[in-house]
Amino acid sequence: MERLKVNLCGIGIDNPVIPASGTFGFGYEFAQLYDINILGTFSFKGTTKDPRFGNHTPRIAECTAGMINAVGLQNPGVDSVIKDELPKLKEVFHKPVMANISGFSVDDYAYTCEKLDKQEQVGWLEVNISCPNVHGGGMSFGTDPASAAEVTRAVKAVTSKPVIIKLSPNVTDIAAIAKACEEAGADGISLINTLLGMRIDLKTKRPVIANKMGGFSGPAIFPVALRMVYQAANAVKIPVIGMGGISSAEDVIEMMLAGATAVQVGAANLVDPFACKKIIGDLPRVMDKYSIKNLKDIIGGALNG
Amino acid sequence: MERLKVNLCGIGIDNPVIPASGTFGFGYEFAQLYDINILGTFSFKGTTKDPRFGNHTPRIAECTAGMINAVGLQNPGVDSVIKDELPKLKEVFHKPVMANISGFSVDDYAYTCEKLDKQEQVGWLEVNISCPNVHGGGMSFGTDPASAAEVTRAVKAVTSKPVIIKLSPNVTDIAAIAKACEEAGADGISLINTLLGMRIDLKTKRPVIANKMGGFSGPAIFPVALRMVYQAANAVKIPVIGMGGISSAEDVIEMMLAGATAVQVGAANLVDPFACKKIIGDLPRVMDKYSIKNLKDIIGGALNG
Amino acid sequence: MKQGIFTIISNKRIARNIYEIVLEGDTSAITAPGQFVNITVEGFFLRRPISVCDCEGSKLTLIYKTVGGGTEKLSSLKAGEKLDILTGLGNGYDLSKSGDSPILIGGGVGVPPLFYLAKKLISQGKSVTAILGFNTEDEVFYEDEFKRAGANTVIVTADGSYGKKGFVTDALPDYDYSFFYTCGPEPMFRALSKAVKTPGQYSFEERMGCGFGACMGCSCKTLTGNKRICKEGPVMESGEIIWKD
Amino acid sequence: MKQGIFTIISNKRIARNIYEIVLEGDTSAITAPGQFVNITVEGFFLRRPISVCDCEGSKLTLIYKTVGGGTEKLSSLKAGEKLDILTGLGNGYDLSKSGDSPILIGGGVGVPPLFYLAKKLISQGKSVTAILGFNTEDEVFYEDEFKRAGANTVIVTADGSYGKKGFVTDALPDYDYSFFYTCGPEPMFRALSKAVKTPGQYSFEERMGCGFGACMGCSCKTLTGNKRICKEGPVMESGEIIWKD
Repeated sequence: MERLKVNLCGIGIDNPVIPASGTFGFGYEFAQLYDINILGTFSFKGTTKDPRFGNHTPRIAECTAGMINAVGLQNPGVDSVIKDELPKLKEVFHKPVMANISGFSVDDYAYTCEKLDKQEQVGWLEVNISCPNVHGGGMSFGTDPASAAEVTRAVKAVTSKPVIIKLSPNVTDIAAIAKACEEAGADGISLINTLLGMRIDLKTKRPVIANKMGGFSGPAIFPVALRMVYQAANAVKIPVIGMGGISSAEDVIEMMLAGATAVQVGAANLVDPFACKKIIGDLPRVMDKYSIKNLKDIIGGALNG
Repeated sequence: MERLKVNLCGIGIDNPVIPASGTFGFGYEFAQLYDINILGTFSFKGTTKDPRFGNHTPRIAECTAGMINAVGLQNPGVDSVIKDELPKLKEVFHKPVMANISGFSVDDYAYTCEKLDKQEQVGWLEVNISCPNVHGGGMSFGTDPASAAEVTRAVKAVTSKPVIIKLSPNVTDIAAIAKACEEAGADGISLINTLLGMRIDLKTKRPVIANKMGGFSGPAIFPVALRMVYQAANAVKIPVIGMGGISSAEDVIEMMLAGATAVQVGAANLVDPFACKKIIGDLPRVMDKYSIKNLKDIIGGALNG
Repeated sequence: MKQGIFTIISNKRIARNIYEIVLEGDTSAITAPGQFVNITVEGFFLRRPISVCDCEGSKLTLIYKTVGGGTEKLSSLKAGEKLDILTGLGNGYDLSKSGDSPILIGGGVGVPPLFYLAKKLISQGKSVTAILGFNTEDEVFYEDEFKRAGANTVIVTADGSYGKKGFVTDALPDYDYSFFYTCGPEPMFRALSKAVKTPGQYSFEERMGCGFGACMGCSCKTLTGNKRICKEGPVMESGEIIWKD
Repeated sequence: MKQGIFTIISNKRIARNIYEIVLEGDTSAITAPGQFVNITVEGFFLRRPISVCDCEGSKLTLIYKTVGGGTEKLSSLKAGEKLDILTGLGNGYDLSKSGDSPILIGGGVGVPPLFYLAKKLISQGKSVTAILGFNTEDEVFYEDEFKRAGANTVIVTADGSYGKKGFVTDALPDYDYSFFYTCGPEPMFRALSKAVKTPGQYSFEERMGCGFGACMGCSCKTLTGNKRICKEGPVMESGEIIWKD
């Protein structure tokens, strides 16, 4: 449907709805429920250089209008993703997929991105810089403009496909991080990753999740996500993918008005496996309600000036 | 009731429940509904050196499980607060009240705090450092440890009563700000102030509130507040007042387990004017349910070790 | 102000996107026409402020327009369901200023508070004229109710599909009046402020946080100082209003 | 897995903090005892996973314990109300391994999935023994149902207030069995793992995000690799489990 199409870093997608990494696995569970080729694309499970089991359980806590997860980047490692997951994915998904990459050193990121960049199924590389920098005192790459730029440059140096840097919202000045990534050569940015949150169990008097803190997502964080997307889109010229609590076609439109070229849907997939299908189906009706002819025309519609 | 009592910076309070500044005015509206002397204390409307009308309207936007406000520190100014508001308050509230102070320069803070410190009704000075520093490029004092410490020192130099610094959550490292305030002589800290949030009106395609962005509060932000209180309480030895989305006795207990000596209740007062009365009434029953004898015994119960 | 649990007696559509809900509960805090109530709608954080359309004994009648999720949810509620409502909010209209022949000027969803006002004024023996403006025929409501209450009732529609064609200001010159009371959209207010021949009272709308004066979310400047629309308002004197253009 | 809207037929308390809810809807995705469903409870973000206690035609029976706000809300729902439910989640027990005389060992709220399992095994002509352990008399439920289904049913309570005094492991030595199936708290599992004389299957619990394998929230390590309790589980083979101490 023409009116839903947008262009994401030089690649046209049928609609701006993209399941977020870590909520859609490698697509198979959802492919059993509906034809996932209706999606703009999807961002697959965060992949690292080596296999990871992740954190101890419990990894999940519930919150008002949201949840906290501390999965800890469980994944089979980049070689197994290329050898086992991508061939399986090819059978159910026939569009360019967004590869999501995590790392714990600049070299990790470069190593994993270089390998995934060579896979023809991969359309974009989404680089998650919210991970702790083991050579940098454990602070997340995403909380420091210089570290964020360093990762961006290292990845760009060894890849040919669009590189989208996924930003952490747990920062004082999101615009400064976004600018640093743009100046370092990023083709796009995506935000927000989860907010750092916590719950305590009143019965045990201890944190609910084994890792104590975790990533807070869901409709509760939407106003923070929208604000940061707006600030980032005001600061950079490259495309911005907006995410954080999106669970309806109305949310998609609001996020695009704030400056998003496309959006990612995360936690909503976990509580309603058909969430993305429903959102895509609802978009034309909601666009009509608000007199929107083409989605691409509203990108950044609420930005200054 | 003995089991609810806590000690806040050397002043004993009957219970840890404190209506947050900006949601309780100067107490009269609520004094018409119930005897506000049942409260631990309350933090009155943010007061500045000069009178302020605040921002244009609309100043309010609704969110999932919360709201955004951009009132802009409307208040009659410190002289009128002392001359008009405090005498009226004296008739309905007979406990030490928490004075809440905002400013736009270090001198502003010192000037306003010095005047309020002399009022015998005032028990604590709560200094809101989330305001833009007009001499510092407009960045909030609360986003930089050095600025936060500078305000703390300036206020401590001209006051005798306990000084509680109210921290902004819109920072990368809340523990660093908390430590800076403690080292600068703060007697306590309170957090979190509102998260910066935004909503866009799909009909007008413009931000809902005139000021574009505003302070996001309500149950939605509780997991972020709890996490930051936990991080701050781990970083400092001075008392911490926890706030952010508290709307039940269970929330009070969870926040105290995270390290709060007392709590503030904000947005909940606006949607249920009897919220604090209900929370105080519910506390003994909920304490029994979780086998808690005295509230003061659970402060920081979930902290490391 | 009082907080009370009200039971829905009826909740029905009476015009396009316009619903009338009748509730049973403690209305003792409602002291004047022009006051409003603030309703908790399950699943929404803020209450929905709605002006009082009628109040008799324990029976409270409200009219609201479905403008979003909250009012749509409200319109789906059935008789017998309960609502948490704050009542007796705001100052309300001052009946003592009406004179013998007050005129009531309402626009769209601003009409409801004028109905309660009309009943009160008529019960005091005043001769009441009501000019009620709507966009088009299928948005018109409460004409019969105003007439039955004894008000000289004039309906105007912008497109002329019902009653007199035009705006309330087109009908106004046809009448003499001792004082005016109005509620409606601000563009109507601005036009009215240039057309009226007497002092009067305007009832304003604003996005509210609490509705009872605590949050300062709905403040406005007036010639008599800063006012909270939810507390010192929503009704303002014609002489104190600062018109934004 | 299927998403379906189910209608509540009944929802009643059957023991202390234990409720039985009977639902009507499309159960075609439920293929084995030991599977679970995931229920949306209005006002709560995550679904509530509950194991299948019985399933006949379009009739689905679940038993749950009220442990927090979500299950308390669920227990307040009335016949006729609707629920959004994901059905057919998890692998379920493997009946082909039972042998002629399987033993079913349940602890507290771990008992329900064993009822559906018992019915299926009995319908295949197996001789089924069920040892059901509870803390105390007023927590005991479904004894008659197991007996009526034809299972040799033994109740044990920790305090001896009903049935045999002690734990399920105290009753176990009295019986011979070809295979075991169990569901209950992990301390019971650990004790059982040292007491059983045959291979068997354990059904595990964990806090889940999605319940259908997407979020990796409930992963665990086994001797046969990492597994998602919601997808490759909740049922695991005795031989593959790595016991944490």
